[in-house]
Amino acid sequence: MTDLANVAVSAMSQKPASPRRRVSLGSPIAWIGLAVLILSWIAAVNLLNIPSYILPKPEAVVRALWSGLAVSPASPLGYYLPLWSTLSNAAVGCAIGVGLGLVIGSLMAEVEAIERLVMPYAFALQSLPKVAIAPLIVIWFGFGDGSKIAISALLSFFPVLINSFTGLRAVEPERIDLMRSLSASRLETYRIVKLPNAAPFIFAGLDMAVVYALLGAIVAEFLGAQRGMGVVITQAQAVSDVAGVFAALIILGVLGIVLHGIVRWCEAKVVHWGANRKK
Amino acid sequence: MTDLANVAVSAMSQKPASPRRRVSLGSPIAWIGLAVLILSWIAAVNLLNIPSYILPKPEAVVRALWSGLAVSPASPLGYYLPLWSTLSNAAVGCAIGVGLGLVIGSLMAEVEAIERLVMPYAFALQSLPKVAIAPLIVIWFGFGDGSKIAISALLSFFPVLINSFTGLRAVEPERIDLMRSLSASRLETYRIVKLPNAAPFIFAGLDMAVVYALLGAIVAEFLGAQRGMGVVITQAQAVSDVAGVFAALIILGVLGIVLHGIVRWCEAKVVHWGANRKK
Amino acid sequence: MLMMDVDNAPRRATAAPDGVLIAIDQLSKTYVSASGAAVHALSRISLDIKPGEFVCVVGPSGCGKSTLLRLLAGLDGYSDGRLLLDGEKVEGPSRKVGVVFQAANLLPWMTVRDNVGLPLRVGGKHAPAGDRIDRLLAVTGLADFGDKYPYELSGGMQQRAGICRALARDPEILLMDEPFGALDALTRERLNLELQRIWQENRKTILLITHSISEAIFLADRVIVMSARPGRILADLHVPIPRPRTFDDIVLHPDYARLAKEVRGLLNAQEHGHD
Amino acid sequence: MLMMDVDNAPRRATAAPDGVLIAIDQLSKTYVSASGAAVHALSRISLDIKPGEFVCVVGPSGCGKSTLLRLLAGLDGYSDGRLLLDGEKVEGPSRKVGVVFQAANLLPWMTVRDNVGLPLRVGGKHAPAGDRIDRLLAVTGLADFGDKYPYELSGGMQQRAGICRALARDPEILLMDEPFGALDALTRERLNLELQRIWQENRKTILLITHSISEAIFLADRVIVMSARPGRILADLHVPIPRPRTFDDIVLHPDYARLAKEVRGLLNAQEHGHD
Amino acid sequence: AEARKIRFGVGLKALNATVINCVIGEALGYNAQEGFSLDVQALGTNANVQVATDRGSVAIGVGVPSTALPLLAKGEWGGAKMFYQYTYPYKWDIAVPPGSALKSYTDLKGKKIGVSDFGATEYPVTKNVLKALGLDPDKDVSWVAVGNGTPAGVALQRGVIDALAYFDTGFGQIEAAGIELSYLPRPTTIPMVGGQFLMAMPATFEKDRDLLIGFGRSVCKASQFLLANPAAGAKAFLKLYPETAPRGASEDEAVKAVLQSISRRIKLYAPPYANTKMGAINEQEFRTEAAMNGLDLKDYAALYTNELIDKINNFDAVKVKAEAAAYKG
Ligand SMILES: Nc1ncnc2c1ncn2[C@@H]1O[C@H](COP(=O)(O)OP(=O)(O)OP(=O)(O)O)[C@@H](O)[C@H]1O
Ligand SMILES: Nc1ncnc2c1ncn2[C@@H]1O[C@H](COP(=O)(O)OP(=O)(O)OP(=O)(O)O)[C@@H](O)[C@H]1O
Ligand SMILES: [Mg+2]
Ligand SMILES: [Mg+2]
Repeated sequence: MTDLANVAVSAMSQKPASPRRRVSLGSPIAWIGLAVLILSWIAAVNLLNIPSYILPKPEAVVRALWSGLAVSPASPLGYYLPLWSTLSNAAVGCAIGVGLGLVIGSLMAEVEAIERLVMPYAFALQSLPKVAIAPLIVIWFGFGDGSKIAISALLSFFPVLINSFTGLRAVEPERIDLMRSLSASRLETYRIVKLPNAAPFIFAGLDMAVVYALLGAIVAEFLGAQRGMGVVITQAQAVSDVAGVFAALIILGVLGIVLHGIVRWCEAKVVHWGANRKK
Repeated sequence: MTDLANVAVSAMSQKPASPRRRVSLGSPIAWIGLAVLILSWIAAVNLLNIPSYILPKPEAVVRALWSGLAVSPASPLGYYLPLWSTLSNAAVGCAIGVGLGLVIGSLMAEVEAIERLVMPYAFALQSLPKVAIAPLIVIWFGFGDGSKIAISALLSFFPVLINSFTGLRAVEPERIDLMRSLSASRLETYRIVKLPNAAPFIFAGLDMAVVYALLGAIVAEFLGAQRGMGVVITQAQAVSDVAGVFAALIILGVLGIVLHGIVRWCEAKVVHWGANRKK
Repeated sequence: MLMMDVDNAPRRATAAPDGVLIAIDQLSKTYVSASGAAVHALSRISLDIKPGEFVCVVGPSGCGKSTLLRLLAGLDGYSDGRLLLDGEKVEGPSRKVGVVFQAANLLPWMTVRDNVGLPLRVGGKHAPAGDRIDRLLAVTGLADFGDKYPYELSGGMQQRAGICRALARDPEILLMDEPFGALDALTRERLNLELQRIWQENRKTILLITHSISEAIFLADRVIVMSARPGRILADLHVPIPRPRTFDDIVLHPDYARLAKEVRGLLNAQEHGHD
Repeated sequence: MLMMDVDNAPRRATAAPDGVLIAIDQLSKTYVSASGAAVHALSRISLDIKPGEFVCVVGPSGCGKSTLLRLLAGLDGYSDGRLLLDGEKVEGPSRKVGVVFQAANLLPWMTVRDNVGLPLRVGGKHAPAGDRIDRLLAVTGLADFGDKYPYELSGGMQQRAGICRALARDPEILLMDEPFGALDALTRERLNLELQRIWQENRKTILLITHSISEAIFLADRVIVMSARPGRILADLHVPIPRPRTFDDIVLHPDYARLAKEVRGLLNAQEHGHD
Repeated sequence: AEARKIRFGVGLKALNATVINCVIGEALGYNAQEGFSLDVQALGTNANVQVATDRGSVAIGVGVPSTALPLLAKGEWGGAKMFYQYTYPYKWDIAVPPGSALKSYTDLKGKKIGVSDFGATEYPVTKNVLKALGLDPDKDVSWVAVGNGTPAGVALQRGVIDALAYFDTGFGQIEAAGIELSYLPRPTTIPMVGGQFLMAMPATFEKDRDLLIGFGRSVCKASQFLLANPAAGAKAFLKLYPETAPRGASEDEAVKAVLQSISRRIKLYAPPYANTKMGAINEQEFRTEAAMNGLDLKDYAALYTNELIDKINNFDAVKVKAEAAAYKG
């Protein structure tokens, strides 16, 4: 009984906390997790004798990070120029992918014929390894930023498509009946009922999409590029600079967390009723 | 008024159709789409003069397909052995990734501390290009199927994690109140209310996961493998056999559609109340 | 859920019988349940409603009252029979009709005021509402709650907001499914009076489902008594009590007791068949 | 939504006053609305309920009745005051309590029978139910609907299923939030009688919220009349009418008219303050 | 006047020292002397370079027979002509862990041999070599794809494979990571395939012949420079592309890292044939490779020309070597 009451009390105290939760990123527990991670890294390198060409020493990685961060933003050695290049491609790609995903997902949810027409191809397209279709992408979008943006868009498109489709279909029929009884147009029903209703799931798709857009830009750079974080990694690999690879990976990881934070922040602004709705 | 009535009538007729919709794949409209696709392919090759080392002629691809399909299943020339190898790795990886995604997503949805602890790292991990962490994966999981399975699992993990987390959190508070008023344990509330409620969104995650698992297995094969569809593609690329590459891509695309169909079929079985619920 | 059979005959082919706004003719509705079994919700219902009439429907729970209302609202297709609204076959929701649903059905992402004003923002052009919304909120005791979100309201307050929403557009025909069920007696009486006032002022056609026999007699020109499933019409009783009616007067009217007893008797008979 | 202040005093420190099952002492509840404004839902309510008592609560819509019930059920934390159940501070839901919510709240993925049987499958070990579920379904007229899904039921049938669910576990204390609101008069009367029978047979403690003054008087040992928001207790009226009561008898009892008039008067006064 | 920018396409994912002799002409002033400046484009794959060259996206591209010959065989050759060979065969070797019992190629019978992947050229080439030695490459040995770079070295270290058949810069990468290798002595008969070439479209030959000669000469000078003083070449390379150095490395460490990755490659800048000018193309390489891949080709004239070689070599090589010896950076 005591246990149960405790669980119940903690369940109660969970609710008021939720509006805050979504925006906070620097929670202490995450930092503790980081500390554990770094400590086990150090332990792995030193105790398990993992050779540094597999898992470099933390200090070497810190040095590598420092060499790329503690320079002028315009330095060719810095991470800033490649980051900017990768991020700007990823941002454009993400915008296109998310936009297309939302539009096509909405059309699929609204019109069954479109679902039948598009859905199989969306799945077929996503099943193709980007590396293998790179030549085609390069032909269509050029060797420059175009193909990076295209791959970024292609990767971020899919989760938004699936989640917006699923979310838009999962509206309570009563709400649709309400709009129908008001002779609302399809667009009105979509805008006023379906879209807000699907918002949490569209945001979940967006959450994945930003990460995949970043990944898409990097993957595209691996297929051949002049600049970008993918180039930084490839170049470090070419001289077996494992610490350099790790430094770049850490930057990408942090970037992923930051992008996730931005999406959650936007979600908290938009889905304001979701955090504390009760009835 | 006539328009409106028509829309309304078609909206009405939409509902009864829905239980059927989810399982059917061979809808005529998809076949029409396919025909349009193939025609524009032929037109592109012939009219736009896209060289065949980028976009091969359909007949060459058909020939390549035939050469891989019209053989004994045990033939080293056939697609069957590599397909089996890729699919079995992808299946194991998908099972692991989906399982982990569901378990960790559930833990995150249930316990806020776990969310705070895990969420940033999940995003950081997903932001890392698999190609760049391949050496580490290979070191940990070996040169055989292990690392293929690992990458497959890593890719399929993420959408299930995010969607199960989101879906489990999006339960109507009234239903939680009901379970609380019955002094139900967390596990009971999870099993009886949250999981069924999140099912459509977990299935959407699963839908992405199967495709990503396939993709993961292929990508892993690109990084070094003895057999599999990735090897088929690499070998075809090596001898500039673009038709062969396309044949393999078509098989992967069809596979993606089939996997999607399987997931939707399972969903229709499990989420039986979703298709025709009305109140 | 069978489809209604949509024929392509011209719309005005079936002219409205003189002075009939809603013509229900041998209307049936059969649901196919998840297990495949057929549930006969309505069986060959016939009923004509004239413009400006106030009709109340009573009947045991599950007898098909909500189903009838959904068919009239054009939200579901019927299985058999004919259903004309203003001489036109009902094939979907019409702008002329406002609906109060059995559940309040407010949108959680909008404030109460936005929820109530929703009918004025969708479904084509509308006459400007002026302070209509505010007046409705005031009448239903929600004046202070316009800027709150639905989850901040009590069950009864949500139901009242739902009523405001249905009245916002001032529709020609008002279909109400147990609108006052979740309200306390006094609020209920006040809203009954308000509804009577609205109806007398601009003579809407109202079909109201209720479980309260006294409410039905107080409000209605005609009380329709339905049988247990499959729903049929047991009686169509005229209420000859003059308007405006008040709760204090009506109980004294000789017809009141007679009608109440008759309705109660009909329902009671049902009840026994039902058990 | 303020947190209740959880102190670490030992559980039995505040012994139950003799023969009091639910002790409500200066209980207050303040909601913080989305806009940040405070809504005082309950203000310093004090009330003791003895084991086996049948208490009905009436009050204007939005006065805090559901809030009180949620606090008693341990579903929400209170802002101030004390709340003891069987001598123990209420800090969360208890196995002893069954709740009927204002909305039916059935799980759409389960059949009606599974929904009704839910309390017997969760929350620890339970005595075997035998044909209890079937009996409950029969009494509420849902015998034929056990294998249907909630969306296949009418609004009233859903509400009845919700009542069955609350009775399934045979809890010591039953909290009911307008359980009969969506029912027709006859079903309502039948369920009132059934509830009285259940209560008389095994003397549960029942707290029932209702909008019907006659229902309150018919069922209750004590009728609690609440004021408009912030909810306070206006009157705590003893109903001395002997049991078992029937609807035909009770209207003839001299106390009935007196009590009804008194409650109506109290609520009426409220009503005017409210407008 | 501004030197004109020339786009040069290479088949790398990202620029690195593998193409050092093609690019350091920029740092050493050779490009300026010829009146152009270089814009190097890492296009990812040789197939991409082929496309970019055919389409005129780059003026000059890197051509390789493994891409070119199948296209020629299918009659789809886009018309580009190779005019300078900047890397000569033979760049493949077989490495074993230090102290391995395997001492020669013929010891490999019954062993597991690693290659990067089954699409990479070391696979057919090594098979061919083994065949020439009397082994059946399909039955007597088994093949394992172990990926690029460090993982391949780890596979060898862990005994996943007994020997690693790999390429020059790949070995450089593995060694740079600190994994020791020992190499089996090359057999006498190795197929002379795998050269790398500069190519341009016929239109460029007509309109911009001097550019092609100038670029060829710059590459030729740089090759001589690197052969004379690899460390100086690495320094020049790092001056152009400081970001290709290991992160946080000192200049010496950086030079060492660059050299480690390309020291085996630099040796291939000089023709392995007697009496051959730098860059001259030997048609026999094409024939060998075509035969290896079972391509039936008669006429290779469409693929290459040696007509610019004399002009390209028209410079004072001794002076370049002296410059290299004296290079300070
Ligand atoms: N979650 C909430 N946030 C803010 N205010 C709330 C919340 N829940 C209820 N309220 C407010 O508290 C007051 C009491 O609500 P409650 O639901 O207890 O009323 P009630 O007496 O049950 O009314 P009804 O008879 O209409 O169901 C109302 O004014 C309501 O607006
Ligand atoms: N979607 C559906 N599928 C199957 N059966 C249904 C469906 N909707 C309603 N029914 C059945 O039709 C009958 C009539 O339902 P309806 O909702 O019209 O009743 P009602 O008269 O409004 O009852 P209440 O007063 O309880 O609201 C009921 O027996 C119900 O079980
Ligand atoms: Mg109903
Ligand atoms: Mg309430």
